[in-house]
Amino acid sequence: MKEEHVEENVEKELHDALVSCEKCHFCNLVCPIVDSRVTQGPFGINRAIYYGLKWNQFNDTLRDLVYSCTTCNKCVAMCKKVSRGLPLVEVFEKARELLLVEKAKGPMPEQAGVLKNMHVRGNPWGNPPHERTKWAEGLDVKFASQDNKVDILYFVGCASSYDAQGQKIAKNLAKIFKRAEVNFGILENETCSGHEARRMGEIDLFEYLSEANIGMFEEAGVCDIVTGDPHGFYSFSQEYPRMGNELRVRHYSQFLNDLMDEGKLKLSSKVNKKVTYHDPCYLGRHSEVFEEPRKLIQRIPGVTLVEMENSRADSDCCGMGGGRMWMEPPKGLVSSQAIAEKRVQQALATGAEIVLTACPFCNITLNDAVKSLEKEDSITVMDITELISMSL
Amino acid sequence: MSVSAEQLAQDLRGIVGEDYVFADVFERMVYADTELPYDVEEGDLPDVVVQPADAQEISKILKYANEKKVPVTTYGSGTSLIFGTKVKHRGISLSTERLDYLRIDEDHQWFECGAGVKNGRLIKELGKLGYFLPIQTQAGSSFGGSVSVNTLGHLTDNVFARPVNNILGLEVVLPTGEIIETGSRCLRRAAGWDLAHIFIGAEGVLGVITKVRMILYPMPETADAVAFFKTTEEIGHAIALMYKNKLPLPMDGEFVGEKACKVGYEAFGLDFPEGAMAITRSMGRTKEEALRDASELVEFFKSVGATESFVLEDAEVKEKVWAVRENAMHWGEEKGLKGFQAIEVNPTLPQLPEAIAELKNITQGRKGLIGQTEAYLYGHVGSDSLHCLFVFPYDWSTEKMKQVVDEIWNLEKELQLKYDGVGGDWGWLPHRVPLFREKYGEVSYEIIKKMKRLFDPNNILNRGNIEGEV
Amino acid sequence: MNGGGEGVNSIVCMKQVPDTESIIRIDGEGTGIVEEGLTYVANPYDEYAVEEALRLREKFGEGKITVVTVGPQRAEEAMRYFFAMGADEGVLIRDDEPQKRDSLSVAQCLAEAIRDMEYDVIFCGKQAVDDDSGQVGAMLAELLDIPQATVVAKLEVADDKKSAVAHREIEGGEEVIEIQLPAVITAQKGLNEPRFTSLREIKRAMSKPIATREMRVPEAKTRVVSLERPPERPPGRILEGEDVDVVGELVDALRNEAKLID
Amino acid sequence: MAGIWIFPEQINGELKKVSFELLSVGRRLADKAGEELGALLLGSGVEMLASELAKYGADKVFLADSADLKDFLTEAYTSVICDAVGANEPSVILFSATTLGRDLAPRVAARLGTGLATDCTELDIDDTGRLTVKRPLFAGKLFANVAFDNGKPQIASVRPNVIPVQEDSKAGEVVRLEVRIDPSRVRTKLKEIKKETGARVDLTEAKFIVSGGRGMKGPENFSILENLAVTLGSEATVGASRSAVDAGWRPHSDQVGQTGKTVTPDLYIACGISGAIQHLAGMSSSKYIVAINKDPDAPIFKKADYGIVGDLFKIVPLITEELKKSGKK
Repeated sequence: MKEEHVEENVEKELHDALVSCEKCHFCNLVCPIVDSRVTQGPFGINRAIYYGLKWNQFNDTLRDLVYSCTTCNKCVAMCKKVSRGLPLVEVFEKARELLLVEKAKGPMPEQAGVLKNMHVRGNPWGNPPHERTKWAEGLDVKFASQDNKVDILYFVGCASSYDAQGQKIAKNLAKIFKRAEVNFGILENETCSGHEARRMGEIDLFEYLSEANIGMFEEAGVCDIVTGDPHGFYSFSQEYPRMGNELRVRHYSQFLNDLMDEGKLKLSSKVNKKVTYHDPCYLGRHSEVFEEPRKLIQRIPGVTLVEMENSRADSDCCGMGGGRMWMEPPKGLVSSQAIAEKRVQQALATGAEIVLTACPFCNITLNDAVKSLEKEDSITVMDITELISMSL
Repeated sequence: MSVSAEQLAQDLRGIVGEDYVFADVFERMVYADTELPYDVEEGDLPDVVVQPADAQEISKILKYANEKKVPVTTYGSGTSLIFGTKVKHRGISLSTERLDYLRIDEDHQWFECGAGVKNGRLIKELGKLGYFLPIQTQAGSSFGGSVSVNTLGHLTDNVFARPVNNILGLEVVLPTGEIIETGSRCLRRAAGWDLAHIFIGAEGVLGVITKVRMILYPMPETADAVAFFKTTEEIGHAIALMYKNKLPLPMDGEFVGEKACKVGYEAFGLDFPEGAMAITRSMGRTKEEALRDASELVEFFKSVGATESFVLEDAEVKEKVWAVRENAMHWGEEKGLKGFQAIEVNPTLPQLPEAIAELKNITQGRKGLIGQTEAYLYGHVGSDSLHCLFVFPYDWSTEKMKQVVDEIWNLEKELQLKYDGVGGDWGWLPHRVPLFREKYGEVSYEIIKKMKRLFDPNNILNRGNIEGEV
Repeated sequence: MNGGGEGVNSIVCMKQVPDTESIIRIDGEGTGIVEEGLTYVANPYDEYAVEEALRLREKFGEGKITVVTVGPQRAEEAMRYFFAMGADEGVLIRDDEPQKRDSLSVAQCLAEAIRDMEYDVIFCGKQAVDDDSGQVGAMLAELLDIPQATVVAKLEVADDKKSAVAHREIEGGEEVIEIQLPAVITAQKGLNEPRFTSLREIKRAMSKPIATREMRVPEAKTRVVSLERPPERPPGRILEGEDVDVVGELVDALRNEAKLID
Repeated sequence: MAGIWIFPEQINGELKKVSFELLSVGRRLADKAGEELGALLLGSGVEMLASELAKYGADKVFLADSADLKDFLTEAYTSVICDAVGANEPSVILFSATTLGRDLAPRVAARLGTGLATDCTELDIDDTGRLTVKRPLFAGKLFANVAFDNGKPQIASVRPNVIPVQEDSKAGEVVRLEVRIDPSRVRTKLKEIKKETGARVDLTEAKFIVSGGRGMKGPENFSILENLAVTLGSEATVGASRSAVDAGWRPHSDQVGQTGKTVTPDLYIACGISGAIQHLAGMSSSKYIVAINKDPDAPIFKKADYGIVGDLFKIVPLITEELKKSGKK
């Protein structure tokens, strides 16, 4: 009985937000997944949810639409109505939750295995949990614990733990921390932040993983966390329960600036490069960390930073957020690669040699897009940490 | 209709391919849902949505539709405020969204684009090259739709000509499937017959506009000014005088009524004088020219009773002032009420103050459901369009909402007749057909119907619009 | 024993196994593996089995799905997962020393528990991914004296539930057989795509009943004398070049080292 | 009671390669234990195979030749085998760990109430006739040495392709068995055998996969992968990476990776695939991985057992040629 009550509440909350849609279509104007059909963007998605609830009809088309959003959050600023009740992106996430938990309609078929991997192995790719810290072998990185207290807990995240490109971020950060003589460590049994599970609507898995991580934070006695993963950063700072005031969470772009302000980190070598910066959605629009990464980049001697046509709050998505990394766009919906290619085109237009980002997901997808556009000779995708380590 | 919905979808797939025919209920619903305050019902949905790639495919679809007697409703972006794109007789919803071709040709000094291009994209792409789109509807509207209703949006008629005057040529698919082209590629528009004039403003009932060629306007420099008056009526007076006194007309002249100003100032923390607000945007070839015009307007407003007026030079204040205007239609909804942007009145200049006075308190003491609503007045006073947003509770039944919409439209008709208006932003079809008939008489209405029969003997295209069905 | 009636009753045999990405350590005695630190899951092939039972029930509209397992108490967890997918009840044949069993003794336990139940089909995975034996399904069929179809990639049960057509995977092709029911079907990958199960469903499934049966487990006929690790795979060999010699070296390695080609 | 038995498999009147492997291992065990090697041959019109079985080491051929044994039907075969075992009491029976052997051996073992070890890679016997075998567990991460404690016969199935075949001519005396099958005990019927010749084997079931990525440069170039797959035989097929599918070069059904298919072939040949984590998630359980890529830093090389850094457009056709040269695949 109690559970039914919860379901009714979610449905009511969704209805109450969506009934106010003025159908102005402004949301669609900025949406990365709109190609040539009004249905594709937040307008179509929100209407589908509204009428799905009203007609009590939940089919695969509805599911495909609801799961097609990259949760980039760009539409929210455009929406004067629905987002007043519940930001559009949260509407979509709630709808996913409803589909997955109550209607047996979610997630997308390809995401099922991903969620299971997160549950059983603590990472979306299903890589062995015991290989999570393999990247740190030989780097003299310690495991944080009560006996091995650290000042800074470096939360690595799944992509930086397992992905070849992502590991570069972890290795470079470890190197930078060492250079700045930061007493840092990682969790021996770190697990997925759960951020993407929540995006896919698997709220209980998110809670399960967040409890696991919080438990480990507490056990290791850490109160200061730095991460290179904007998705984890967002979840820790805005979604994790019980984090409260006891834990301070910073993205490395904030932390490294702090280190420089304190004079602990100095960049000496000149890196004569023209670069542009891609704002990751969860660091930028979702967490409003726009300036620190830019400040950090500009502190690298020799670097010239130019902006893309759309930047900061107007930045465009790389296409892989919101669980899109783990699904194929269903027929008739825009592919993530097409979204990433658009973004790379913007970067190319600046004439920069390097497009910098501060998120392992963006890193993967933009890199793929550079390759698919065959522009490897014109532009390179890099995490900010890579450029910094060049300048050490 | 001599064909089942399944067969219809199947046949259309044969024309446009598998990927561009949509029969799922959620796809059809999105194409049927309009800005009307009440929800669509399953019976209002088209049987199928089709997205042709070009005029050739549209031609095939229309020939097929004539053969099978299937109604076709065109869809550009679905933002029509008089509900021309609303599907009245099921059948096919024909979307022009894939007609997204755009060519900006600086050598020829025109641009050419597909009907499905959104005005927002046009404004951006033209802007990159230093050109200006002389149509300011909402950014999500399709260019084809704007051209078919020949609208300027909120731009001032006396400053920018109507689209029909700026268009060099069209590609049109007739309801019976023939494809024609009009106009030229030179900058001179034809004197005498130009078939483009038949389709621009025909609101989609005589043919499907698929491509438009329009002259390039250099991007003007602009300067904005704001003026505060004790009442909205005073703004009406001022605007009438502005014309009479041969002041430099602003390209855009907006106003916000007292009620919307009050909440707006509060929301944005603006310490402005009580009353109503007029905002103008002057343009010039240079910034100085624009500023000179704006300053002239400021002086003028002060001379005709503005409690305060100044050029908006502070970027932050300017942003907030425009935000008050943009949000004028949202304040009611903030209180948890549904908003319906439903009235457009275009009074003659001498009647402007009177019309404003009447609209300001339009719901007060009124019988019927309108009396239970609340109205917010705002509009483009420079271009002579007064709008009212009516707000009422979300939980009104569909029936009740339909009734209030009816009442509001009847009211609009009365007001338009009284003040001699024409619906200059939005057009006529379908819901202003009664206004048209009363204003111009049955002979005029019959001309339109005859033209329709001539072009569309089977009444395939946008059926129900001329008939006034909503 | 045939279920009869309108619906279709299925039994799904399940084994709880260590997740395939776990580190497997040999225990001190050298004959078993260290259980501590392992993550246990339902045997992946058994997921195809339960999914097929669920789809069969969806086809017939009703019926009971009973999960049977031989194992220690922790096997309940995997059973809950199947409950969350839609199975109705479970029988846990309690065995606290699972590593001492061989397939025959497990099949004998299952047969004893299942013998008196009502069923139209018994579904098993084609093998468990821990011991990789792949024997239990066929043994169970024999012990219950019913026919078997193993490594089934596609199954169509006749409307009268008296027979089924099973597509079995064989070397270089597919064998299609008709089989009388009741029968044992062992599931191959590709039989279906198991449905997603949310954590909420797993919580909700906590209330479904599990009957625990104590049983004397028959003695094993085979015994693990010792476990050993295979020799380390040599590290990857990276060649460079585009000529016949380089390619020859690769083909030679595939043939003689990896023994992948004849 | 005596004898090491093997169960040879034949198809269309020809012995399968695994049968010779069984003969070779059986011969060795028989010699060591000082017992006879018997081949238990079932089928219809298969008598002429007896001489070949003898040539590879069978002392005796127990022949059950009957029209009822034309098709392999588990219950019919089980019943004939168990009758023969009852009459002759062999101490060991060896099957091949083929789909047929994996289907049949456990049923026979259960009927005889005896133990079975499947998929053995090494087999030995002591002079008391006790069989010990080595068999893989946990997908080959461990091997178990297994002893048969009680119960006779001791039954094992032998993994194909691990036993070298040796000729060892023996008498091959044919012992005819009476075939008595109770038709009511045979509750399956063979309807059809579909060969995967025209239609390609499914990716998830393929033994060999030749896969192409962005490095293929265009859809037309996949023909060189097709050629290699054809040369590898009927159990080979062609796959693609997400990039190749996104580019529209291959259908989504060909996609290997996390959002495509998870595959576990014996051999995965990655051509022009860099090895994105998404791709690795779908194929890293392949037994052997071969990578061909012009970029020596491509992550795929970290996972590869064999790699060639170079131009795949030159290398892949050469592999095909090299395989063709050596006769069959």
